[in-house]
Amino acid sequence: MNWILALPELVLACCGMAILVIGVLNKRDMFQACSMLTVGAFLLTAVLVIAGPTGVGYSGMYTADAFSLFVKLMILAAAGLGVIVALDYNEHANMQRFEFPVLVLYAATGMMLMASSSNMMTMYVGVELMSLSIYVLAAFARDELRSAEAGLKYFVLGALASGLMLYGISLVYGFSGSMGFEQMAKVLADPAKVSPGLVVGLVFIVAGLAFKISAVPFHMWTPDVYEGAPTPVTAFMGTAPKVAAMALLIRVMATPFGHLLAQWQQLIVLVAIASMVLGSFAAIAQKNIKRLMAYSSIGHMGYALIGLAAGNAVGVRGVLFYLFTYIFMNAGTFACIIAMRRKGRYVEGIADLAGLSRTDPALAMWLAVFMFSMAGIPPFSGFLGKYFIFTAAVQQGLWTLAVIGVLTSVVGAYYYIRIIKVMYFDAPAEAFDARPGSLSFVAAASGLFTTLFFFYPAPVVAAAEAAAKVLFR
Amino acid sequence: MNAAGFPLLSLVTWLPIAGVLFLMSVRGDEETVASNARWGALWTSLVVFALSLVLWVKFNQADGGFQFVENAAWLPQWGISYKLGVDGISVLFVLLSTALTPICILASWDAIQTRVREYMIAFLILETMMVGMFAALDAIVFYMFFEGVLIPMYLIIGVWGGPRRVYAAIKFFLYTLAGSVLMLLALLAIWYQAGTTDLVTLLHTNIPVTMQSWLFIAFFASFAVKVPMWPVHTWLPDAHVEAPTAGSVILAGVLLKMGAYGFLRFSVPMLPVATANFAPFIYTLSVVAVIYTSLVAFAQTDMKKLIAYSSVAHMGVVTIGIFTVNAQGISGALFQMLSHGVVSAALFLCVGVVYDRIHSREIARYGGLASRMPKYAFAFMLFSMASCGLPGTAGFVGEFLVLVGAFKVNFWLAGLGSLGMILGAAYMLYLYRRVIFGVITRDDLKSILDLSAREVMVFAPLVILTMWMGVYPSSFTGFFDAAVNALVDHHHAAIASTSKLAGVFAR
Amino acid sequence: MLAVGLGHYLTVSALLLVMGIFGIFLNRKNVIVILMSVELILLAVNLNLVAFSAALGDLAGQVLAMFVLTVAAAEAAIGLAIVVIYFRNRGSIEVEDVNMMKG
Amino acid sequence: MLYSIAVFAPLLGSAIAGLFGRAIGDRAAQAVTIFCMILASVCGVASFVSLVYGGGHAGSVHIATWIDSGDFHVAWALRYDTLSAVMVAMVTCVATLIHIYSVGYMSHDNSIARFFSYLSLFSFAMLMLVTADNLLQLFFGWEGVGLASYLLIGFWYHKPSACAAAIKAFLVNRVGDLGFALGIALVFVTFGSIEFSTIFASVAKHQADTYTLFGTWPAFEVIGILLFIGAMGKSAQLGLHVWLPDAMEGPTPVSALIHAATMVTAGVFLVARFSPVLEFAPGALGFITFMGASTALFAATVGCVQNDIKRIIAYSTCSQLGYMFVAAGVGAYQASVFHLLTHAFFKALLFLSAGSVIHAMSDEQDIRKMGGLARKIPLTATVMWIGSLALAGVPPFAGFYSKDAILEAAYAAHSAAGSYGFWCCLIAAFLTAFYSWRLLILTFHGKTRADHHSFEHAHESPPVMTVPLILLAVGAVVTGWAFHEQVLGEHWQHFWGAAIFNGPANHVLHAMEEVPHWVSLAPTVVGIVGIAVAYALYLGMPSVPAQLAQSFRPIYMFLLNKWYFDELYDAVIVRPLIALSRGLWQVGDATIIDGIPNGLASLTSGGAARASRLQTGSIAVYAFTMLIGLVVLVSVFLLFR
Amino acid sequence: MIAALAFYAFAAVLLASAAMVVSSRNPVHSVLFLILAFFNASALFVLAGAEFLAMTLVIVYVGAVAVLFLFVVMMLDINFVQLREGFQRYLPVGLAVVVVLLAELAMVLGGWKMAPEAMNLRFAPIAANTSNTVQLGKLIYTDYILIFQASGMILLVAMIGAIVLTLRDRGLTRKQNINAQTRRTPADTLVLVDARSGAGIGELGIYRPKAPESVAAAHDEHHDAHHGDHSSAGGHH
Repeated sequence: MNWILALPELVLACCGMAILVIGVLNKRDMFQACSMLTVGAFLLTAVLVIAGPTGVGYSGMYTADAFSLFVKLMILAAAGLGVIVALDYNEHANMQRFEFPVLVLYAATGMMLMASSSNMMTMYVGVELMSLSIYVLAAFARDELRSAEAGLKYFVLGALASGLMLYGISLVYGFSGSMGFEQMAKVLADPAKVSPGLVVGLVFIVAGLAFKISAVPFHMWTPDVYEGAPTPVTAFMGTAPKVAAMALLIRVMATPFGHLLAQWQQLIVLVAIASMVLGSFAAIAQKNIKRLMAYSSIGHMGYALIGLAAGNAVGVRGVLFYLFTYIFMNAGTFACIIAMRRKGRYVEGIADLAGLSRTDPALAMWLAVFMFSMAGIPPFSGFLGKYFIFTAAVQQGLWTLAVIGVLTSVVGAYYYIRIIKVMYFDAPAEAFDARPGSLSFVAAASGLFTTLFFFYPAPVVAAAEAAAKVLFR
Repeated sequence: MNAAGFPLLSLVTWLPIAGVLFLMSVRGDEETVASNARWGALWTSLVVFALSLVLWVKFNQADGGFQFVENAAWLPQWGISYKLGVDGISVLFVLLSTALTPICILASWDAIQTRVREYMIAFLILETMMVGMFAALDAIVFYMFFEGVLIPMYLIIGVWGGPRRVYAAIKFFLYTLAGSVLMLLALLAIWYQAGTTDLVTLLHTNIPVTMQSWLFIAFFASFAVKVPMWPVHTWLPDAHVEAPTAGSVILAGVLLKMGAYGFLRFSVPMLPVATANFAPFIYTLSVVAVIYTSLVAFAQTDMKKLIAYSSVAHMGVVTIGIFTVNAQGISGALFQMLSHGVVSAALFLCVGVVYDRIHSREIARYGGLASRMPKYAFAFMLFSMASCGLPGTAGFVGEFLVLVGAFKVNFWLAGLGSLGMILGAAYMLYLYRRVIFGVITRDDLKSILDLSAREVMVFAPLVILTMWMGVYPSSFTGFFDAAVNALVDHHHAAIASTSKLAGVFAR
Repeated sequence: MLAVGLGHYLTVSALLLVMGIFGIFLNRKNVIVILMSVELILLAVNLNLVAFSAALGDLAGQVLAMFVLTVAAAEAAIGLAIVVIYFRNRGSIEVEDVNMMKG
Repeated sequence: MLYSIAVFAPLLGSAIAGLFGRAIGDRAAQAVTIFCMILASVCGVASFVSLVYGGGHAGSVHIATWIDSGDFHVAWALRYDTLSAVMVAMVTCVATLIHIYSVGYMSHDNSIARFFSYLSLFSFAMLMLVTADNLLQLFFGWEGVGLASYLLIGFWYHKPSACAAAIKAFLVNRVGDLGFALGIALVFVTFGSIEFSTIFASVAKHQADTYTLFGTWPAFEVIGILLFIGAMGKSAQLGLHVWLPDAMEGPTPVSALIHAATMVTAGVFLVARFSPVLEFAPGALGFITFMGASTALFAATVGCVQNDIKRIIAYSTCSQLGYMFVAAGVGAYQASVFHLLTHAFFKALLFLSAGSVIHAMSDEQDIRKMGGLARKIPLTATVMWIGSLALAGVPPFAGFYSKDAILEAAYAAHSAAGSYGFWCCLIAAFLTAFYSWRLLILTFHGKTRADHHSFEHAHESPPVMTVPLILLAVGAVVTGWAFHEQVLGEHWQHFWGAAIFNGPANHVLHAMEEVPHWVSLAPTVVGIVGIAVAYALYLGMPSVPAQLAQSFRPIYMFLLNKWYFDELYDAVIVRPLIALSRGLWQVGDATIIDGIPNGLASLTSGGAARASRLQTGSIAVYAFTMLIGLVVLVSVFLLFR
Repeated sequence: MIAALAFYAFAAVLLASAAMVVSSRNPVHSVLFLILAFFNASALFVLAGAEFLAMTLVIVYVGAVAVLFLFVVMMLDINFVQLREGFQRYLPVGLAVVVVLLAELAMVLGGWKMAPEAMNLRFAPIAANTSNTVQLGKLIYTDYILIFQASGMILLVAMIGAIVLTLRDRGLTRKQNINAQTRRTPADTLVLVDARSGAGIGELGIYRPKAPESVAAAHDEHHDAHHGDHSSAGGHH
């Protein structure tokens, strides 16, 4: 049993406990220190992830391969950014408790487990570890009704979703006789002999995971939770869990059910189309920027699903690449949103951004960069992401999907450029409070990445391709 | 490999970005920043222009292929590379872009008083995008520049535009985006088909006939909006009217050419069969564009809108020329694009001159300017005449060559397509009469000043170019003659081989 | 008829699942009841797992069922904590009252 | 070299006067332009003389390439043959005289430099037209004169009527130009070149070519018709003549230069220039004859009832142009060009005299308010008499020779079109004499109807105006008999060289000599009858015209309103187009075409509102959505597996 | 035979109590029916041969989860009998969904057969001669150690979560701050005033500690500012 394989997770979990102990035992306000320690733990884990061996361990429960490596790095990066953007916000919002980074850390641990899972059980436990942490995080501003409501909604629906997923797992287990991905793949090698029970189980599992990536029709929680949850939590929720859940979905679809492509492709296509359409249309009516980002994320997940629908290495490469660009855009955008503080109060209305280019040109510029990037306008990284996604669709002849995808991206572009319009064309509103360095750092770093990524995307594409190829040997 | 001996095109493309970085680094109070921004942008664009003149000098006119080619690995495993180069078709557009940018910056010298730095940055970025687009020899690089243009232009219209700027900017953005995303799919399909996005290779890739039609439609969606062709032209008048003068100049001068350039770069050479099949359709739309938009132009009450509509009509002539796929038609279209780039740009500058003074673009607001502004009247007259295709000016050569090219295809195509000669003269003269002729009735016009020295500097190169292009067009046609002939030969060879193939199948 | 096989267990489990789902539709009163419905669903899952485990002669199902129990307990704890703080803020946990954010 | 100087000197003058007029002042601008014009006319006459009498060789002067595109090559080049040389000499001479005249006529204007610049620009364009070596350069000159005439007609830009007239002139010309341009394109498609020498050399090769347009026709016929449409516009033939009378809004020297002597004859020149091709297009020639004859008659009838002194002469011009086309149409290009030459002199004379009258009458143009002016401005009256005599075809004035030749040629053609042309021209000759004398009598004779003040102040023009008048009068007297024999006689080929081509079947020049005697006499006779009738009506019984007008009111109104052409065009073309343009803008663009994106946008935002209404905020509804979605997916999966 | 009868009996009660859970109007009743359902389910587990799970279910669910539910339901003191107008609005949809789902599941589950290779791929075959508990124990500490640890983390997170969400340092609990008490001097707290007769204390500029209730109320906004130094003059919140 090669326990070294899971060293990153183990180390991270231990770090989490250590930080918890440090936080509890110190009388002083340990929020900042614990946050920094958490970021350090993420960095350490990232090093371990990169340096660690690959292989299958824990009796086939756990797989470390190029795919999990790529995904874990994304997760760690997203989680780290999530902790950093919270540094300032939590101080101002009365949430400066050391449990915050610890919960983020355990959520990240769960996500890493998801990324590495090669068994239904690992998958389930990973999902739950992640979900439970995030339920708590969503309700973290416990004295705010909106936060509590967000937590409640997310929790109730999340519990339902994981119940459904479990039912699916049980069906799949019963009909295939196994829970290991590799074993299942062997059982399911011949699509003609697959019983409908498996397929139904698969739908249930997809439903459970689709909930986590907020794909239509399991997206309903997203706007409310995005709006209600404390903004750094929203920032975190918008990136890391989506990456992890998407990665898990990909692995489940590709490894055990890889031979059933013809069967689930339609399913994913339907979900992708519905997500793209709803994501782009419903966002138009929004006035709250966090809600808008929620719909935007629904749409983005729809695009990412296009790559999955292609069902081959090219498609998965596209998804991974897309998610890679997405986490930085998203983190940057939320850094900008968190910077929207006026006279000590956080504001979230799109109208509050009016004339930002006059009052805070740098912030406006970065936000504009993220918006253009999300709209898929070159040369920003978001364009490259879309590019690799649509490549896969075109290659597989999924023309309907591709055409609907690009057209909804035009509709989507409308609400992105509307934000730019508000910032650049409208008369200035009152200026925001001074930005803390942490937010400037996240915004500028993500912004520079988004802007300059096109210069040298080759290593990331290569890594994504290597990751994708593992699943389609 | 590279006639210049150094990466000339990259330098021309990216130098404005260096200027942007300089402008961003300027610190100081608003006045200093503005003044630095103006001078910095002007010098950057002038240096870029001077560099681009190397292209003019060193370009080998006898060679129909690509020159000054640069190639750098970008995404090598996936057949995408950063490849730049120019052939006869694109070289002049690079020059047009680099020439118009300093003129625009000069034209905005006093007109733009708010957020000068941002404005200049937008223009320099725009220059990078334009030059890059014309120089790109890789489909994806092309697309990135093609789309990237939207960003600075959106801001230019939206921030420094007129009262309905928001509507216009968003309309402009969405219209062009909607078209070009479909092109992206087409590019991807071609990539998948050919395994590379290298344009030089793609030009000689045979694409299955059934696929050609679909690809053509996708490309058409993008380029037709950009050209713009009837009936997807309505973003143009709005964008023009609301954009600041220099924005209109670039819009008319370069951006509209991107669509036609795209047709020439992608649709015609890569999809010969579809080009032949869709040509009648394009002809129809173009002829409608010529007649329809000319008539609409006649009814306008806003000077900029009138000229904007005239642009649509002129671009209709261009699309006719391109799809005749014969030497005269395509040369004419290219020449018309260049001349329109100069002339319509100049006309928008003309509008800008009076707008800067009176702050109105209503035609009815003016009249009798000739007596106060003789220099202006002269320039305006020259450009109006060039616009309606008077021989000896830039506007004539292209229009006439297209007429000849179209005549080779069909009498009615030529006849109806050339109705613009009459209608164009009608609205331009009508405009000229109402603005320049007549008697001054309004008090503010009685003290209006003629062109300042700076404005003369803006107009002088355009006047010279207009005359030069009209009297000695060979110095321009020489650049693209070889490339056009190669293109036409390639097209006919492709059609011939396809029909031979069809003949085989028919038997 | 009387011999109890996998089918019987699956039927019971399916009915339990359906009741859980139906409970969500039926219940308009109280968020906690929804949580209870979810518990029913989890129970159905466990029943399924145990039944399959028996039928397949494989303990993996039972192991998973055990983890499900663990997770369900944790879930209940967090869920009820969230319900409590929601109640503190809102003064109600009626399903129809949980609608401050919408649109 | 001389030839090039003749062509380009006016351009130089124009550029100097135009660009530096303000800097150097009006006097200098006048001096420069006139100097350049004199230089040009000296060179022009010299090159004409050296070609025709000095044994010079026809050829062409290559200047530079112009357009190169595929197999389409055009160069800037000056063609040097008799036709061009004659025209150059005529144009430079007449233009020079008019420049000089303008010094006096425009002395009170405040933008003199601009005026002279325009005049010189016009001269240059006209010279480019007549010396063109290819159709495109001809088109350059063609459009150049169009531009110059536009500028000159609209010279007094503060007058709305002048602006309108200028635009009208340009646009109507453009209609013809479209035909011309299409013709050029067809020539290129047919011959593979638009250079005259190449075209004419390969006529035989392409004689059998056909072109399909409303049926299949010989290509030459289509070319002929298309080019003639261009000519119709420029030469104000019936249908496209409407701009010419309105063009009289320009200063009178302009009318003389452009609308009498030079520009309007460009169409005739074109037809003559293209004789090698047209000779093989009998249908097109018939059409030319027909249109020319109709115009001659039409314009003459209208001329009889007009009251504006310049308009009468303008209609007369129109009518005379018809004559020229009749001649060209029956194959007598020589006669046509000959009439062009003589007409240039006497019509310029008439216009300038009219200008002198107007000058004398302080810008009064209505002949009903004149009369008895012969006493006040005898010199003007005299030269105007000379001009009218020439116009009416009274021997031995210039018009007699050329007009006589045209009628003989028309008669001698023995074709239906020729006969039609002959009779129309004969009637027109009568009318011409009639309205010319109506004009003379009402202006110079009888009792004055002018108000006392302006009559008393009427004065003879200064020498700078009268000298050109006298010189032109001399021309109007002598050109006829001086050139008659060389141009039309037995040895016409000696004069014309290869510049004009008569087909092997074309014997009209020979046949002209053998027409019945009455045919030769007829124009003179009807001319004299016309003069007599005019005398009788306007000097003898001045009340009769009014009574006639009263009793034949419909006909009178019909004529007075120029056959209602303007109204017709206004109702059939201009108004509908304006309405259409409004409609297309407001309905087509703003409502329908923009309606689609705007509608899509509102649909989208409606959809957006609906989509976000789905988000009720209720946890239960969210759960339902999930469950329903799940069931739907399962069903879809099971059904379509 | 007896096993079959027992199965039917337990299954019937299970389903009936489940139905009561969702249909009962009183949440307390629901919880109680839930407990009943758990008991019956654990009986079914025993019948299926999963003794350990059956016990765990009773201990964990009945002993902890259900009681927790009960506790919360009663603690939150909700007006149970209140019924909303039209609360059955979604019933038809719910019924349709449920019926369709049931039909589909029936169709699917009826077709169960052992997957062909399943026997060879069994991960942890049930051994005939070892007890269920021992087998499970061996499994979770060996093959499933990672997941076992991870579920431990889940419980940790649940603990942290429950604490972080609900534990609050209310102003009402007063801790002894010895340091503060010993450093206290009369000058800090004692003010000597000459009281005019008939004047209220407010008029004299004297203030005194607020009542504890108001401290608690203010605490909700500023609970972090409360340092328990209640002996100094209050009211600074």
